Amino acid sequence: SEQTQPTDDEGTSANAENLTDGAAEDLSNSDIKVGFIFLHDENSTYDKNFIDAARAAQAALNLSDEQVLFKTNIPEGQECYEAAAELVDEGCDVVFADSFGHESYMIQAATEFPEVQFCHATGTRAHTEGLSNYHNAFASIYEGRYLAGIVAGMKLNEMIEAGEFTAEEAKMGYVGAFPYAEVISGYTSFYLGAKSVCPTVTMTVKYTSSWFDEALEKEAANALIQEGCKLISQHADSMGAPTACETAGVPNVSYNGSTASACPNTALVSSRVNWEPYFEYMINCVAKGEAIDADWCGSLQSGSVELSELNEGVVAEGTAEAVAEAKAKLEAGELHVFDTSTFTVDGETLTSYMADVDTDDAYTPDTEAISDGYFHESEYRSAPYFDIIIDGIDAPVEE
Amino acid sequence: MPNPTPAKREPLFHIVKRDALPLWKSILVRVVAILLALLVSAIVVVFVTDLNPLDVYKSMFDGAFGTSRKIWSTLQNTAILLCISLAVTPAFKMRFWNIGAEGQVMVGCLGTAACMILIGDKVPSPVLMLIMVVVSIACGTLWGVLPAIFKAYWNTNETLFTLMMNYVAIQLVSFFCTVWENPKGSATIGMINMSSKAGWFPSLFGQKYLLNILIVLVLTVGMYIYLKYNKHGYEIAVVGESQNTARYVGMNVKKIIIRTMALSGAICGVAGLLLVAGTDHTLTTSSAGGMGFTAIMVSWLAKFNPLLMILTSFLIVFLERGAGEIATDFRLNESIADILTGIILFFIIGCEFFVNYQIVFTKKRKEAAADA
Amino acid sequence: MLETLALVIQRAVVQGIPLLYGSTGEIITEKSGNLNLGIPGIMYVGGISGVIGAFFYERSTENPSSVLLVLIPLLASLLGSGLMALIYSFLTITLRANQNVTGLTLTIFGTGFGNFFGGSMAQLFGEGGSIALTKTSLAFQTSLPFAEKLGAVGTIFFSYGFLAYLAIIIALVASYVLKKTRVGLQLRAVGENPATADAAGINVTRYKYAATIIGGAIAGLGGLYFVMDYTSGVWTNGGFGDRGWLAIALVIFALWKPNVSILGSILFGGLYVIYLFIPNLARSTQELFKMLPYVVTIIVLIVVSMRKKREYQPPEHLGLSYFREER
Amino acid sequence: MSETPALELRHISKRFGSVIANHDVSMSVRKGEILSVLGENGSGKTTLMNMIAGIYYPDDGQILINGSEVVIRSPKDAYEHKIGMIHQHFKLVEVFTATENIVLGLRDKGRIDLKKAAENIREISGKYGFDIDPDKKIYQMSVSEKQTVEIIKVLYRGADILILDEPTAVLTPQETQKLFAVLRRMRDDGKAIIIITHKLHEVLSLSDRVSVLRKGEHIATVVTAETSESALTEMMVGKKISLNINRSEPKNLTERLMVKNINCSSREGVKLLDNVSFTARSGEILGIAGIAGSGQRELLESIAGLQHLDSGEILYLDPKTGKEENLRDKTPLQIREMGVRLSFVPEDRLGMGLVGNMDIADNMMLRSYRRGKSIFLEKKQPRTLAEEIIKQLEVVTPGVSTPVRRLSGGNVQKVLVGREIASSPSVLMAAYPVRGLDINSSYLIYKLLNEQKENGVAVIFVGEDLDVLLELCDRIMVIGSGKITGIVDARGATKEEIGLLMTKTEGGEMYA
Ligand SMILES: Nc1ncnc2c1ncn2[C@@H]1O[C@H](COP(=O)(O)OP(=O)(O)OP(=O)(O)O)[C@@H](O)[C@H]1O
Ligand SMILES: Nc1ncnc2c1ncn2[C@@H]1O[C@H](COP(=O)(O)OP(=O)(O)OP(=O)(O)O)[C@@H](O)[C@H]1O
Ligand SMILES: [Mg+2]
Ligand SMILES: [Mg+2]
Repeated sequence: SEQTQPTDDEGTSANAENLTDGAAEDLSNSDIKVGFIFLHDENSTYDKNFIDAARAAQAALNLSDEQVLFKTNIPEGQECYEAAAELVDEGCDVVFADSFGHESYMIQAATEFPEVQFCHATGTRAHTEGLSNYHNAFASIYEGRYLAGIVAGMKLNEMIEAGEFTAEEAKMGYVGAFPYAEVISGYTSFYLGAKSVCPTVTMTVKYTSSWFDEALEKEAANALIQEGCKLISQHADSMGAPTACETAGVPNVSYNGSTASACPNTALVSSRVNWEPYFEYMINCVAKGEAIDADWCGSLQSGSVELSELNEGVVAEGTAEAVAEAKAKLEAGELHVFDTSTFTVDGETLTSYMADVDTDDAYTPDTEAISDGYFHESEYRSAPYFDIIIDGIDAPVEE
Repeated sequence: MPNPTPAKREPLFHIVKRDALPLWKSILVRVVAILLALLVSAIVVVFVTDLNPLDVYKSMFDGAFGTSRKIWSTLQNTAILLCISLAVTPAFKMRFWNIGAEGQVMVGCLGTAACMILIGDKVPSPVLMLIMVVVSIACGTLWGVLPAIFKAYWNTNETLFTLMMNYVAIQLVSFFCTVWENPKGSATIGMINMSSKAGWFPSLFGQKYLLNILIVLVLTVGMYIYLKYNKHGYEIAVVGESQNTARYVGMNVKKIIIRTMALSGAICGVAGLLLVAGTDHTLTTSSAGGMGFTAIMVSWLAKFNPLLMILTSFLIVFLERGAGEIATDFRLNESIADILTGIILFFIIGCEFFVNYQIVFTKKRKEAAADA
Repeated sequence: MLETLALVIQRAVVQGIPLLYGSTGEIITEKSGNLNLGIPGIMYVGGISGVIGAFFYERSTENPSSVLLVLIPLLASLLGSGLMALIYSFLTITLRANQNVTGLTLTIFGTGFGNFFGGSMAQLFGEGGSIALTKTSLAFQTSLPFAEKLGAVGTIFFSYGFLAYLAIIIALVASYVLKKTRVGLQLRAVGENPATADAAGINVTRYKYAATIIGGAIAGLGGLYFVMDYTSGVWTNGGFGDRGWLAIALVIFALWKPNVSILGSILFGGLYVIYLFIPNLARSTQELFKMLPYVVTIIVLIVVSMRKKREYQPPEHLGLSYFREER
Repeated sequence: MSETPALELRHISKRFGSVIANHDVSMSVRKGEILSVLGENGSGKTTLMNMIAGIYYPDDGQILINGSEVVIRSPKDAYEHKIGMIHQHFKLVEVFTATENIVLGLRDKGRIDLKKAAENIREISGKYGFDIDPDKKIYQMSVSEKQTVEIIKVLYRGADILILDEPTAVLTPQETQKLFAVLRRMRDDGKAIIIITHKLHEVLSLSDRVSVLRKGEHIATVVTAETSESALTEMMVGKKISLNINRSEPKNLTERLMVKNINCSSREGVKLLDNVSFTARSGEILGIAGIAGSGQRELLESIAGLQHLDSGEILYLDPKTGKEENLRDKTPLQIREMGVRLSFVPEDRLGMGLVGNMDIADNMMLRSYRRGKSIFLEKKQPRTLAEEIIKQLEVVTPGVSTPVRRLSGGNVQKVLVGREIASSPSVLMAAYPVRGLDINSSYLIYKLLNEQKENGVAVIFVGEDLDVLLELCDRIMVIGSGKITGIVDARGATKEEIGLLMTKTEGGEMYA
């Protein structure tokens, strides 16, 4: 896998720039057909984010409803393969699936229909599978979460100053779905963002073992609040945690979309991946007959990683400026989220970490991810692989 | 209590039980019910979507038969639903309300998946298949027998017992999904043995679902014969009609209850096997997908006749797939399928009244009297 | 420690309230001899009807009055779930259809109805996304103002929205009516032996209809509580989960007594969330803990059946339809 | 007596599917009169009364109360017309107390006051001489207690027109006399009373007039004082019949079944069989007499292996091997496999002996389906047997594949008795085998039982009609409250003697 490194690296940034120019294309005269497979429907914040992006891309490219087919509520099982195959039968040139668990079924379909392109969000296997028509995509959402973390840290500072609690009590809670790299990478970047402005902050994580369970997420948030967490964020898809926070009056940073309308008194900000750039890129490539990147990773610059508008009444003063400053630094490459000088593991600063980039059954670490003083997230493949529990974060570890 | 002579109020009509309706009439009643149901469904769809009902029906038809893949898929879904319906039937004939087919199928899935994951690469394929068959049947049987034992000995309410066993099974699957998760931390298993295909059912004549379909057809015929011509089938019928009579002629009612539920569970186990090894190649908490409940309807609609169940299971699958297609075509929420299925079932359930009872209008009665 | 305990109890109550509504409704229904397996569907419809009512009201006015914010969803919910129970009643009482099959169909229909409108209503009215009824839910969530000042006591007893108290009041009233009043006596007679009730001059059909519809409407409030209070006015498809089935199970647990059901539902609610409060559980172990409510139900079921007391048995005519001229 | 009848029926007809239960029936009852309604089983008596009580709705005809036409759509309407009915099958809620059952459906206003109601009930029972505990649950009551509750229910409501459908079937002669005294008092109060009974002597001693139904039609109404038993019988059956039973002298009496000190009790702990011992011999008919529900059923079921015993032995002497076998705690299947040929005609025909929804051939299979090694059912033999029984016993049915449920009571009974005899038993137990049979069929059954006896079968016959028991049996064993109160020789005994034995331990229960 060593040799894939440079290509991926280049591909990622190069394409991200490509896209901003080519976006406005009008494909209304082409007979291209695109199929989308969504795990849930618009009630899930996660899927709504994808569905909105697909609609936006459809509008931007001037495609008709007949050219863009949606299949919603497709579980992570054989149904995904069936859905993909049916989309192919209906003439789709490219099929996209939005959930991690869809991956093996998408690969199955890609193997069976080599003439059709299959794109999959959050997956990990495109760079090792060796299929020319199967592709992964993601975005450097850790940068977005880092910025959201800054918003959280500023809010904590404000509360400390107001005397609500001491700096030592500044603890955040995090409701995660599953303890795998995408989630760990997400909450670590969020934590590091907060820590960059509020050095004493700590964080407790609870997993729900479900991407979407209203009651579980709510109860997990409640339990965290009970344990003394002053601010909650989450990586799970229902409104459970934000509404628990609204009821309890605890500030909340959310994911996938703003929750300010449902939680006007506690929602701070939300980070999300904007999939529209990728969808436009993907569709344009197919329309032009160009190859799609095996691993595509959107970024702040490409417009793929976004922060929602700050909820003015709730965020601390000066937040907007702090966020803008950090964002500029991230875009310029002056600031790295996983800068090894900003965190320790078991009291030590990391100098080397072999990450598990290539999917295999034994989860063998295979790639050195730390160099130049920071952890190179999402460079060797689009999906995150930062899976280290750093000091200051209290997350259940199991063996 | 003063009792002024009450005004004479003849009821407009009254209801009487009727003798057996001739077959053609009883079929006619049901056909009319289904047509009415389709009409009402059309009104509902038009009401929520402003679509032309004909387009909607065409779309429904396409959903089930549009392409050869869809036809095979429809057949495959029918086969699995039919298999589970067959499973619940002997218990229902015995008036044992087993609404735990869902859980029994789930543990069947679990057993199959366990074999594929744990020994998939350790034993030769035929041995693996054999072990999978045995294990899945054993799991389903266990899940079926447990409530039966308590029913037989203590008359424990089986409806709720089996219902709760569904959730126990689902949590068990959830537990193992976490234990066997791939990739780590995701709590999903993903496709099992994707590269080696160990434990996957082979394609027959290039059709990967054909084996499933054939197995279920054999089961259907077998169940028909079992219930109609086998001594066990006779015992089941007697126990279902009257446990006292069964005891009186020396049937071991406890044994029959347990044995019949073992059979129900075993066939559910087979359904689990077909689902995991024959179609899904994975295990999730929604592997059974509510079919355990739908199967009850299939079985009841067919009056517990396995051959008729081919028809009723097909009807339900057609409705679901058709409505699913409407949802895709018109970007509606899939749940429209449940609404339409519900409406059609209401009509079918309700029309039984007109098969069994007769409404006698008072006026008609008077005229008849005058004629006489 | 005390505060954690208070929170556990509070979460148990909050989880238990929908179950309490469901089981009270089902008890009243079953007392009339109708085994309504459609309760899970009815609870979905109770929830979504309230959502629909609130949705239109919130959008119709800038300054909604808090009375109407409560009243409209409440009435809409009662109407929706009452209509569902009416469908069940018509099929099983008037048309004498099989109760199990009718109930299961009602559940399919009801969950479909809830998820369809919940999933696409915002879209149908051109908004998109999930429905969030903030103002309505605030009105429903208003708890007693002094709750926070009372510490643990306040948390345990006074921290709920009015629907939680209503659930307990309804359960107590239902208990009283069933046990002590003439109507209760006659209703029980209908469920035990409709032919006898009929011969005694009780209008069996009317009692069955009334009990089933009232029971359904009460159960529907469980759905309303869940979406308006528990999930803060946010509808999520399938969010209600299997609570409807647990409510039916609770009926046996409570031995057909709504007042016992109050404790039972809180216990069940606690079992639902207890694992969140046990530190250091592995994820896989958590999944096993989630089995608790179901396993406990099974154990109770077995124990009750082994004790074989006449009074612990379901109404004798439960699940059977009644036709006067049948013999 | 007033001119307008309290209740008048005009041209009433009622069909159930293809069965015509009543056709063009007209009759009336006056205030201060007791009317008996007489007819064979299935002649439509209950159906007719049920139409007055609002249980059934007539297809045709009119009902007049005090001279004006009324429509009775439901029991509630009947209640409003002050019609009270005591049904053939108890209409009581088992888990309720007596008081709760009695106040059920009353339309008093305000809160329900069970204490006061119980007071009233005590008062009424005191006045009429009943003994009842208002707070006792029905399921803990004996049959006669339940009957008492039914009667008090009607008294409590104060009906003007009272209908009693076979109220005496489950009462002892003494209890019957008490009831009749009450009824006479009510008649003198000006109430109109209709009573259905099969016992002609009761008809003659109690009623003022008798209406006779045959096959759903009203045959005649006569003044009781001007008629006789034989005239009534002829009207009922439609022809002159000589009713006698050819009882032969027992031959080759050998002991076949020895029951020793058996005891059993119900789930609630009530003693059902109390130290019962007796011997049944082959070549004789042993009659069992007793008030219904005194333990007859439990006794037969114990022998058949259907009842768990607390203690005691049931010994069977095998006629071939001469060996003794203990049948206690054996299942019916085990008994059969031991080679014991036991036939049993249970009291509850469709609930136990037969499967109502199966056809005659399939019901034949109940006894024989296990035969043969094949896993499949042998369907031909049962069919042939069914056809034979239909022919020999003159079963009225459209065919062998008609569900038994659709047959009339008498024909159902023939199917059951025919099947049990066909298995050539060595012990034949029959509980009320002529219940539901018309007079001709009854005598056919008596003949069949006698034939079995002559073939050396030990026959045990549980009956309710003492005259028949005395004529048919060789010995009569009397059972009361689960105890054997005496065994007498049927040839020398009298009805009074047996009646006395029937109430020996039970006597005071109902009318203290
Ligand atoms: N609910 C019913 N459904 C069908 N058939 C019925 C029903 N009630 C009565 N019958 C039929 O009507 C006829 C008259 O029955 P009914 O009960 O009135 O007789 P009866 O004179 O009261 O007999 P018994 O002396 O046994 O009480 C019988 O053939 C019976 O089978
Ligand atoms: N015995 C009773 N005591 C008190 N309330 C009763 C009693 N019976 C019924 N009710 C209640 O009174 C109401 C009216 O019922 P009821 O059956 O008396 O109607 P009704 O006026 O007689 O009707 P109809 O005109 O159809 O005969 C119902 O709500 C019922 O719950
Ligand atoms: Mg009768
Ligand atoms: Mg009235």
